[in-house]
Amino acid sequence: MGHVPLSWYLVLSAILFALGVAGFVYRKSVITVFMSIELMLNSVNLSFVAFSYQLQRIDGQIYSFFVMVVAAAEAAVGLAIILTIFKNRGTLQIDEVDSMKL
Amino acid sequence: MIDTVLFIICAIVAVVCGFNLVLQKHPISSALSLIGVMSSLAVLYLLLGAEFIAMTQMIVYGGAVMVLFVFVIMLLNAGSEKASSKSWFAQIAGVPLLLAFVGILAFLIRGVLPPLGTVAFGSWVGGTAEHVGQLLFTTYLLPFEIISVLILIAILGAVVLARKEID
Amino acid sequence: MKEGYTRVASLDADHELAVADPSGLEYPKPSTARRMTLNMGPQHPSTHGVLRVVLELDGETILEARPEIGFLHTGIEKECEAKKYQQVVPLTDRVDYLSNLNNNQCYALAVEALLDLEIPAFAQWQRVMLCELQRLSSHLVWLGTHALDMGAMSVYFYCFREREEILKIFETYSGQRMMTSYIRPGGLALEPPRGWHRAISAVIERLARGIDEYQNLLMQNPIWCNRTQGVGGLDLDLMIELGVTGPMLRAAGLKTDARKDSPYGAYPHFDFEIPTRTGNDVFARFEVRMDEMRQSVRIVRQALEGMPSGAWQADAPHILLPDREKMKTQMESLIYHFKIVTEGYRVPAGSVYAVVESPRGELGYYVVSDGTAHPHRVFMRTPSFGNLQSLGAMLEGVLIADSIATMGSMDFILGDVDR
Amino acid sequence: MTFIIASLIKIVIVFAVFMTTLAYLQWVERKVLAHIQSRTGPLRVGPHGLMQPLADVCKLLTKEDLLPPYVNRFFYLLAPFIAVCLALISISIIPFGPEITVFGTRTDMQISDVNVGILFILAIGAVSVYGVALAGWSSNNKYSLLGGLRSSAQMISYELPFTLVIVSPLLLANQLSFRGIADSQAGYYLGFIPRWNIFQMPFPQIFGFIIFMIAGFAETNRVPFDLPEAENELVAGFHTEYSSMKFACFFMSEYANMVTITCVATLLFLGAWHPLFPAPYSNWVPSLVFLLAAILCFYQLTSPSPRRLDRITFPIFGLVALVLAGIWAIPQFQFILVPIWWFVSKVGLLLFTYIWVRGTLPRFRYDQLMHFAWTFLFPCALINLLLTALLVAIF
Amino acid sequence: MSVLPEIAGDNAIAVAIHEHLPTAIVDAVKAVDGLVFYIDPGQIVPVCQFLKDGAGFEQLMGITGVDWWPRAPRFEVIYLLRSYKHNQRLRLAVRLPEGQEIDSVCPVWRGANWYERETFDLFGVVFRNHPNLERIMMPADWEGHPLRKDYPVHGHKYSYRDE
Repeated sequence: MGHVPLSWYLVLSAILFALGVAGFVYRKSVITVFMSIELMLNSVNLSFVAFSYQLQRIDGQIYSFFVMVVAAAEAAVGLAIILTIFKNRGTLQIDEVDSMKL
Repeated sequence: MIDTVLFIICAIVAVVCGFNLVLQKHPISSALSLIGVMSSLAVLYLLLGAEFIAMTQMIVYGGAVMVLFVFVIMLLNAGSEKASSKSWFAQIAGVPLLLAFVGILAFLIRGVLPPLGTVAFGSWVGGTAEHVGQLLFTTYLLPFEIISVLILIAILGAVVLARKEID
Repeated sequence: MKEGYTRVASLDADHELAVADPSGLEYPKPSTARRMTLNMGPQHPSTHGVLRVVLELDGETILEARPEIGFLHTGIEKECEAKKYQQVVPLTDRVDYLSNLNNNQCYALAVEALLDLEIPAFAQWQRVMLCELQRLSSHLVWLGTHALDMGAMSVYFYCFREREEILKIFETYSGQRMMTSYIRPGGLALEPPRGWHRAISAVIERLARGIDEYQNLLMQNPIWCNRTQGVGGLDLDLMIELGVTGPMLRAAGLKTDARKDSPYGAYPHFDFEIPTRTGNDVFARFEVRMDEMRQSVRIVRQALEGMPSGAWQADAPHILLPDREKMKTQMESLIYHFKIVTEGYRVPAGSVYAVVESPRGELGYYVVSDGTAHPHRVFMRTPSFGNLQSLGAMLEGVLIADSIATMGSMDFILGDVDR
Repeated sequence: MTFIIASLIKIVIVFAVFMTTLAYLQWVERKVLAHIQSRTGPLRVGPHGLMQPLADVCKLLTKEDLLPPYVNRFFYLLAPFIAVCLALISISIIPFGPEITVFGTRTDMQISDVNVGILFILAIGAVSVYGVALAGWSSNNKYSLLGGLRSSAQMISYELPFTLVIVSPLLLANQLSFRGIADSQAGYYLGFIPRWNIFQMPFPQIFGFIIFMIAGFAETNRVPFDLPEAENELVAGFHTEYSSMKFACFFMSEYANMVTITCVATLLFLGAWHPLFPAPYSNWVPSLVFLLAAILCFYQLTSPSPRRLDRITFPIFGLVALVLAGIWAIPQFQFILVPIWWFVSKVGLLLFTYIWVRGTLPRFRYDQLMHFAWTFLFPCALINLLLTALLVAIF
Repeated sequence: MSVLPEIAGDNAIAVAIHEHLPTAIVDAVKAVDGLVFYIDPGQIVPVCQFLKDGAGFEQLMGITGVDWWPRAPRFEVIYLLRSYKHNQRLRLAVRLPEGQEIDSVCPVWRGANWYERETFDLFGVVFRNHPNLERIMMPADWEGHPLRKDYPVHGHKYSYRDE
């Protein structure tokens, strides 16, 4: 075993993505749900960079760069929303913040 | 040799931290786990020759996004999660479905994709700041500009949302 | 953080009423006023002793501040009642331990008024000079600690270096650096030491230079100005109503000073001014106190120049302990000594409220005598107590850092507050 | 193989020197502060208190290690570890001198040369917030929490001007590696003006340097930006609940960050190890300085000193200085020692500035600090960057 | 219509109070530093209000008590006033039997708050309508009022149970 097969990276990415999905589904705190989304984005980034290596082209890295930037913007807005929710409702439990639900 | 060891260490750290993120009850533990995932991913990026992306990962994700998360958690002093009723579907079928999902993906990667190469540390360094910058300001100039506008909008939105006189 | 925040649903009642849910669903009330209760003190570096301030915080903004005192309550007033008149003097030292001579002086004035005692001019001038030196040393401590509170570390050491010189003078005078008990009813405790004139002139010249230096060090510093200007103000009328006296009132523009308003001792013979400012903030108090130090230097210089000669004690053998030598040689002195030490001296019944200007403001001693050798009641109207009462009003709506600046500018002594 | 051995040797040397520097930096700070405040500072342990760092280390190691009952134990223990690790990591990519050949091996005076060195420093700096923030949060103490929050907000705010101002020297050097940046500052204009970045054409980075230093003060939580630990407001801020070795970790990380920041400032703006004077003269400057120090030491003997010990210690210091002057005068060693001397003396000068400022200035208020960062420092850094970019593009 | 005590007959402040509130001054005593007016306990608030608004006594320097036990009435409550406008000082006193309450002057001067708390704490004099009449010097669970003359001065009894 000299080198790592690229597929391992992709499998790792898949596992992380699945974990992100699990967190997204099972966690009840808005902030943790949000973090699970970040985890999914990260796992996708890993695939991008891995494919970029495979294809010997940087485009994949550029995409992951864009993902990061979008994630940062998303985090700023998302956390502001969370702050507002907490201010108005006094809780971060996702099933207590369901006034939009019928 | 060294990159195999590094990959295995980082992969284990990433997966353990990922599990921790899902399983921990306290948001700050989850946030810390996520930082762990991100740091190990940064090392993996380095192994894949993406120096710039690795550093950006640490600066943007580790230094900005996650600091914001931690800051907000501390500010709100968000306590541990309360266990609440989950939907019966998720409880019964969730884990098997996820396992199936990972399995299918793994099968796709191993079997369906054309054979992939191996990763040798240092064999291809395409991701230096120079390369990324070159591409970013030529081919991807338009997306770059759009995304900077997006960031501006996000900043404004965050400021508006987090203002004190929210109501 | 298990109990980090005490989450209070709302501060005011009408806000709670405003929570009307159109859907009729139950969910937790909004917590717009998420408050944190912070106990500043009794053990805290910036409360200058054992003051406890309960702060209600919103982030770093103080919504409400409740000073709580009594941690240094020593029952001095009760103790005074069990002592003879001359034994009370050392207790007065412990009240305001940074300006003990002023306390001595005030108590002495009260008892002397009850006794109707005439004090020789030399003793009076010495008292004035020492009290002004005491004011200088007290203000130096204030300046040093105030600057240290704001993070300017070096000023502290400079100020304490100068203060040390003044304390050395006190030591030569009384044998004690701080708890001098030097001014007593009837005059001074001991004859001023030889060479006092030279020693004090040397110190005062050094101080005159030092004061300008420290003022320049801080006043020309933009950070210092930003930290102090516009901070800790309170409406003058409200301050008066709350019982604030001294430099804080003068910094708000009221020209009041017990040394001028109700002159005592030898002060009418001195030429000095009452510095005032209209800034009514921490910076103005800083300026006022710096100017007061200059005036004190001026008074001490005048005292050094025009010191009259004469006795250092009143001619009242039934009140003042006789000279040691006389006691050993003269029968009469021995009898007086025996009488004073065992019985004390009787003070005519009556009451008096004597006032001096201590470095912190108006210090008053209300002494009630019932004709015995023990005071019936000694009430100390201490300036810090009144000044501290305004702290709560001053701290509303400011930042934590401002609270430090404000407390520093008030210059309270917890011994003076709690007594 | 040689690479690994050389690296190991370098790591050992750098670690040993770095740790000693940290310990003695604290001695120097106490001494300098003491002299600013007309005191004498540490005197008891060893001559002139020179053994004081050792005594401090022993004291900190043997102090009782308190674990308050209400803390979040895992994070409470993790925080000092994070702080000190990250602080120590960043020194690994700082070059201290040019490439040299020792025993036939060409090697850098640097543990490792990373292509994206500057980004690495920024990444480490960005992550090092967690040590402080976690310490503040996990201590379960309101003062600590306020300290932690203040520090995370402060670090994020000052990260921006800090990063922006770093970009300008990068533009001038067209490089991201520290070695490349350092090399780009070699040489002289008109034969005597050094091409350090603060003098570099087309746009001298003097403002950039000042902004960098100010932001550096804030990044390292030093006076006047030491709000996270403002002892007069927040008792001790985020490390209120820490004692013994855990406290020492925070203490050490603060000093390590200070050293790193000054090293980076030297590399980016002050021309790294490139001397102020052109080559033949600059080689003799160290010897001259040591000679001067020796003369001063011996001269001190002529005036009666209040301390008896000085009669013994001053000649010893003089002798040491003489020996050093001799070593630096040996031409065979000069190619290694002279660049290091220049680098260390620049870093030392900046560190002295840190200490000097601490002895002089009062502390900012929290909102003033934020205001300063966003309304003054940030625009200044931005303008500096724009001007540099414009001028670099034109010329 | 009560008459002003003879000794205070030519005192401008006393005359002014007397005109405004004829029954307020019940006695006057000459102390070393001027006259002390004894006020009817029920009228202390109007008198203080008048002195503050009408006679320019802007500041309350302090409130304290004197315990004359075993004499009756037992307590004297002393009010120390200060006028900056006229540069005057004034001392009011109220004789108070044990157990009788007195109105708080907090509505007149906010600064009376702590002084009244202190007097309550140390003497046990109760001030009606005080916003926050709690112990200020002694611990909250302290028993007895230390400055009373019958308070035991020997023996140990302390607790730090509260706070």
